Amino acid sequence: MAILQAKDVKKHFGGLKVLTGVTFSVGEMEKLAIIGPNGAGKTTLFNIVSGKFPATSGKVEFCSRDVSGDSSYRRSRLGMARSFQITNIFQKLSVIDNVLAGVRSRAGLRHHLLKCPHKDRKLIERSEAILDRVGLLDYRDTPAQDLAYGQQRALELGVTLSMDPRLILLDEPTAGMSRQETNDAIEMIQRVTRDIACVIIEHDMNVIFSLADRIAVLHYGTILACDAPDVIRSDQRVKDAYLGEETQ
Amino acid sequence: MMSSGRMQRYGLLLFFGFGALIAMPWVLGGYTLRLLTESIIFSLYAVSYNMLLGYAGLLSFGHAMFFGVGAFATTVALEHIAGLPLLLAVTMATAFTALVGLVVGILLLRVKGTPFALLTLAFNALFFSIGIKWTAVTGGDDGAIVNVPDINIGLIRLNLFDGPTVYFVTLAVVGSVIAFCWYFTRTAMGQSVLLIRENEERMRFLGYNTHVSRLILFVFSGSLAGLAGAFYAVLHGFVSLDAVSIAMTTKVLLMTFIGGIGHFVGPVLGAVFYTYFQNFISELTDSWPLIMGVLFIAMVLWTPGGLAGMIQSAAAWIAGRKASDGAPAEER
Amino acid sequence: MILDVCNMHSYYGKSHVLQGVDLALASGEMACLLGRNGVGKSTTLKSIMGLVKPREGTIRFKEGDIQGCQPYEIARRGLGYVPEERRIFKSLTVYENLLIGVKKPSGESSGQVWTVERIFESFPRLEERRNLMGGYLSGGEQQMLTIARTLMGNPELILVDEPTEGLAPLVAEAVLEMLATISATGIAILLVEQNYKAALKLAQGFFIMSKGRIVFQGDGKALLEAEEVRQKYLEV
Amino acid sequence: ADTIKLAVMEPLSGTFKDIGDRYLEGVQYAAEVLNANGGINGQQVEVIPVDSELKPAIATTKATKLILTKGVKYFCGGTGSSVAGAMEVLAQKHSLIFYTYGMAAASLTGEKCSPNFFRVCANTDTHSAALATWVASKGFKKVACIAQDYSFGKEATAGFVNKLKELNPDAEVVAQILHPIGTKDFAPYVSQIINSGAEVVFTSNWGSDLTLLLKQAKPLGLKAKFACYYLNDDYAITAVSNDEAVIGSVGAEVYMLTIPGTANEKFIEGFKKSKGYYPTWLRGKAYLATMMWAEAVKKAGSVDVDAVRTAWEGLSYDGLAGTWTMRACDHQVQQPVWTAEVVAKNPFFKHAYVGPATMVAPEKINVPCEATGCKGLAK
Amino acid sequence: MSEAFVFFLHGLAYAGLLFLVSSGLTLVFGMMNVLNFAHAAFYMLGAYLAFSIMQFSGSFLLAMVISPLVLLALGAIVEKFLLRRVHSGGHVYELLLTFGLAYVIQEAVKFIWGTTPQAIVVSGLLADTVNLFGVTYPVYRLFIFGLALTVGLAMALILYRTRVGIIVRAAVDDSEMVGALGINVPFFFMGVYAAGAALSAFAGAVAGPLLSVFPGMAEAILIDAFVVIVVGGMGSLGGAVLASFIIGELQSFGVLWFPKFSLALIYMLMALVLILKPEGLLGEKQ
Ligand SMILES: Nc1ncnc2c1ncn2[C@@H]1O[C@H](COP(=O)(O)OP(=O)(O)OP(=O)(O)O)[C@@H](O)[C@H]1O
Ligand SMILES: Nc1ncnc2c1ncn2[C@@H]1O[C@H](COP(=O)(O)OP(=O)(O)OP(=O)(O)O)[C@@H](O)[C@H]1O
Ligand SMILES: CC(C)C[C@H](N)C(=O)O
Ligand SMILES: [Mg+2]
Ligand SMILES: [Mg+2]
Repeated sequence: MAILQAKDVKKHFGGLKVLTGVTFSVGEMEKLAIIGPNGAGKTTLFNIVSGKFPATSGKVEFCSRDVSGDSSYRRSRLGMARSFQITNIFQKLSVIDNVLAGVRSRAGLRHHLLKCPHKDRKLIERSEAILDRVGLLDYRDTPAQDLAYGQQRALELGVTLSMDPRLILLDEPTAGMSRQETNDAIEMIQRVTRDIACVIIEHDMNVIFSLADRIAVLHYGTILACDAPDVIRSDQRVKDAYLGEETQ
Repeated sequence: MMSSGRMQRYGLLLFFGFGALIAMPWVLGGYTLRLLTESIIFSLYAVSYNMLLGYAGLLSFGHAMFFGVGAFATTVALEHIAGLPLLLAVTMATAFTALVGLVVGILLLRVKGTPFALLTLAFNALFFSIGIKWTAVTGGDDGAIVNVPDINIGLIRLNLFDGPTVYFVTLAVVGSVIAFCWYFTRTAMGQSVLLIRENEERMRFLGYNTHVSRLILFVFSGSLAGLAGAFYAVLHGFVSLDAVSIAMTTKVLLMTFIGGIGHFVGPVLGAVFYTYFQNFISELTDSWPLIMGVLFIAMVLWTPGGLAGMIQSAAAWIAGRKASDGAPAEER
Repeated sequence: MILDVCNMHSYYGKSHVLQGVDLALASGEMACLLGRNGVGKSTTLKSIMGLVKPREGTIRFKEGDIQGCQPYEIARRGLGYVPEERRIFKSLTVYENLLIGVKKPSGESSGQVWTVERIFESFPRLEERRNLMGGYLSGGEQQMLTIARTLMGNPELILVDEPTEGLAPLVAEAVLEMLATISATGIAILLVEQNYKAALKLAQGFFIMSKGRIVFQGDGKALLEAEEVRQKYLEV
Repeated sequence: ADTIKLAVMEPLSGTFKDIGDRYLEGVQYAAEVLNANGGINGQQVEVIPVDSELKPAIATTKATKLILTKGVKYFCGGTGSSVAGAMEVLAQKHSLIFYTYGMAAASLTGEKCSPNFFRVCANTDTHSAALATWVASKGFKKVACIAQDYSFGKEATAGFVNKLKELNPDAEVVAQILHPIGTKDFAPYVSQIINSGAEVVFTSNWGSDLTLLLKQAKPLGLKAKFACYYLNDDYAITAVSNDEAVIGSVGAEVYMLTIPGTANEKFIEGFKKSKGYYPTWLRGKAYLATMMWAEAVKKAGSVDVDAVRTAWEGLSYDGLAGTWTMRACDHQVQQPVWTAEVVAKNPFFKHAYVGPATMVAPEKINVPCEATGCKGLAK
Repeated sequence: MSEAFVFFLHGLAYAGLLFLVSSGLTLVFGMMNVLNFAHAAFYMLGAYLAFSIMQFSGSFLLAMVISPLVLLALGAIVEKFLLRRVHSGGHVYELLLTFGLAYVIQEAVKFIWGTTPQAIVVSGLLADTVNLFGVTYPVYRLFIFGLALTVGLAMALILYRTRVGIIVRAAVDDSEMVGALGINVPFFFMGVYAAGAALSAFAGAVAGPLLSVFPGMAEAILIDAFVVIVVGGMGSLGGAVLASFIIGELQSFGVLWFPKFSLALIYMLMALVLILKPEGLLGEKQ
């Protein structure tokens, strides 16, 4: 049973054909990695799947429902969450308020004119639980901008999780991290995505091979190959196009 | 969260503040009381403006269009519907302004930032030129007299020509609306607006329809300005095109800014200060706009937090520590 | 020595990030600055470039004192900077991004002058994207552009901050090779890199930083031999 | 004894400061003359200038202050019908008198007439009628009208057209143009007037709308003369700065420097001596109106508002511009309006200025009380 | 036919004036992303200076040259000592500052020159008329159009044929990085702002003889200039040219064809553009 399906997605920017027909699916609780050269269209694909902008043609189905025409806020209400390649949190707000934003959205407290989310114990508790999961509970009231880079990435993940999603899209979650931090991040991602589906973009093969159930290789706008990690690792086409010989 | 000691302090402050406001008619002279009444009305106007500027980060140069619509709608309602109770007329005017705000908002919120600022200005000019032409409603350049009826509460009739009466009515209605605005900033809706200013894209990916949020806020802020306009008409018993002029927008901008954007009480302070200060210096010199201008520039350059910011840092200095209020709504 | 940094101290507000950095680079040399996250590598580059004002120490470039100069003055003397965040001009096209970088070679021109044509020869991908807005480029493309933009200024020394971050393995390799080629034309390079294994193949000199100080200095061989240092400051 | 306080509500800052200043100078000179002659009923007159900023709300706020803190009962003003409208409300509420020497909208003494409001100047009906009389007397057949697109401009044009039809049924209005206030480029309008073949152009424009119209019309080839509300003004003529563009056109007003008679000569001399400039245009109007108010106070023998009101109603005042009579039914003064052509040579200025003034008698231009729309002044 | 031609000429002349007036605004907005509210005040100051220089020297040419130069210096000072200080606070503060500045200049002008309207009188050829395809037309109106054309071309050359344009646009994105590439960014910003002020003053000097010089002239022109840049697309030079032309002709033919709506036409145009293309005719999408 696939939770997410993309069918023949195409994206043209003017004359530039970035995606020329991408089809893939993600199963319930599956971890799919997307790799590919720079400029292959990975982030573009994320943008289409998450509804940041529409595809030129093709279809995106989420939970067996066609969401192609839906805007990003609708998709996220359905249980799709994404993180960003560049850290994208509420810099001036405290850590808990960052997470609370998603938690109350989940609870349907978006435009309520009378209720004060800051007073709602249940929401606060839920937010704290999420902070605990990403290891930021100690920084509860710190403004996000005062966090170290690695912690900001963790918060980015926390905000993504705050919607209690069924699928999360992670765009280069470990970019700019040292080996040590990267390893911590892998562990955390493994922990928090245990019972949800996940699509992840990465250039760090170490991350990919530790997390992914399946790997899709995006090249020149299409999926060149999509298979288990071991198969991909030994695929000559993938080596030529992307990995080079330096694979660990 | 506020500690209970702090709660108590706030409560005490509120209590005395309120008591002082009630006592005003016995303390102040007729004229100063009238200025105070006007300050309260302008406070609401400025608070509504600050909802856009301070909370949503929308810089508008067209707020007077709502103020004016509210004022003229009240006038027209009172003139054409015989026996219409005053507060009902004010409510109708506010609702009508909300409607206007909706239409304008749908058009204008398609752009952001500086283009938005510019377009609001152009719309303000548009409203003004409609006002000049639509003499049936506005009386054109001559303005229109407002037939302010007495308010009937059971056996009591309140005549709004009377200074203290109009003061109390304004204080009750406008004051409670201002209080509601304060509450609004802490509600889910108020907080969402704040977050959208911080990072709109993220909000969309958290399931918020940010366009709708912004539109709701715009309409809300507009209708509050309309309410302020309605009371302005009632207070003066007369409305002219001034009420929709760009000068009226300038005024709210100066008030809000001098008071301090981003602080809830800033605009209130600003409105009171502006009203009294202008009254004071315009008596000393005809070139008072020059002084206002220089003061304003000095504020922009050196104390961008406005009066509220100054008071806050002074308080922090006295307390010997940095004021750190837990509520995110108060920071900028 | 083309660059000579002596006892440099830099702060962000109250936090004392660089605590006396000493560093020197010969003309035409390619050196690599290594170290864990947050030890102050980027801050070192920014301090040299004048983007962060060091509070103490001397920085000499080509025998001239550049400490306290404005970034544009430093750049005009022949220093180039490739920032970690890339900082492509989003609303300018690729071509315009390159034009911004144009600067007459300072001092005696070393070898060929960089032109747009020469850049496009070296980075064909950029030529394909010539008229695209910088903001729409993919991460890798942006990285190429930011290096190319710096080259347009014909610098004598380039400070490059983590150029392979976010790049596909093949491209990362290509970029590093690119740097080697540039270095071969006589331009000195100070490179910040996480992946020291890759850097070993390219650079002549190595510096390791920890907590705002240089804790190791030597050539590739010395680094390979200093097992303990590597363990302590670089590896997991 | 106490002084009699008279507050002058004028724009004393901002774009219209010049107009406000001139009115104020007229009132101040009147007070000077009165005080030099022992005041009114022995009481000195104290003039309190109030900057109305041309904003009704500001004006009423400041007026309220004067009423509540200083007990001022007499107010006057000449600029901005909207200020008058707001002041009327205030005058009712606090029972005081407001008189105007400049606000021209006919409706102020028409539908909106009020017991506390006196108009001591021409209104759009009489002012237009005087110009229509001049146009009719010259026998022009094709007439164009151009006015600012707001109530004042429309009322003025309507008044003119009606009177002209009455006086000379042969005359044809070949163009009737309304343009936005503050128009910068009059070329398209001028071309329309040229195309209409008009021999004379009526305009009630003032401020930059008057000067730009005159200034731009000439180079575009418009030969027709203008019949203007406010061309008797040195201020407008210097702003045009092109004598050829104004010579031969005509202005109309209730006071002019060139009104014949020794009384006027003496007044001009005294004024010039005291102030250093001529009592052109607005200054003279404000002076005369204030003198008439003083007459009323004298006649009442007290400063009581009701007494003064009663005394003023029906009062005749023979100043230097003919006899002015305050009509009781609507508080609109009945007075002659003077017209004069602009000529190159004049004793006052180097530039062109109005020549000898001709009187248009009140009877010829008056609108009967029943036709004004005033429903009576019962308090 | 000849009637339409005359109205077309009217439109051109007014379009020329509109473009001159909005060029400085477009420049400063397009380059610095600052909506310069003081623009109209500079325009007014330029006109008054031109008036004084005319009185003093009698040469209009001199007035047209010196007045912008004075404003060039003033613009540089304003940028260096005021605007630059609030830059880090974001656009809101820049807008507020220029807004306050406009207020102060306006009052200062009244203080110095008084409130009486003044006239700049040109003589000789400029005051004459020419025969153009059978139509007698004032030279000065054609002169304005010619000047607008010249200014437009010069701006286009500088912005698109030199590096100045892209440098300043890049500096809006990330001025620190531009500095690190060897460019003296503060100097460029100062130059752009000063040039904007000079252009405004030039427009003021040129408008002087056609319109009069009076304290309300700034307010009168501000909204028009804003409408031009809204319709054209904020910061777009081509947009300003196009919008000036459309609005100029619309004003002129509007009087001929829809005399009742001549003012409303402009706003209707603006509303239409806003609905169909919120970023303006030639503006870039946000
Ligand atoms: N809005 C746009 N307009 C035009 N071209 C675009 C736009 N957005 C992206 N592109 C182009 O589409 C291609 C794919 O970009 P994308 O960001 O999806 O790459 P990516 O696979 O995520 O690369 P990386 O790994 O470097 O982040 C790039 O060549 C980019 O230049
Ligand atoms: N703008 C800033 N304000 C305050 N602190 C900062 C700022 N930039 C960096 N820091 C802090 O200074 C320290 C050194 O940062 P720097 O960016 O130089 O590290 P780095 O060695 O380049 O790390 P990385 O490998 O992550 O790029 C870090 O602890 C960082 O948190
Ligand atoms: C000063 C006058 C020319 C003003 C004009 N009479 C008006 O009522 O607005
Ligand atoms: Mg990407
Ligand atoms: Mg770094």
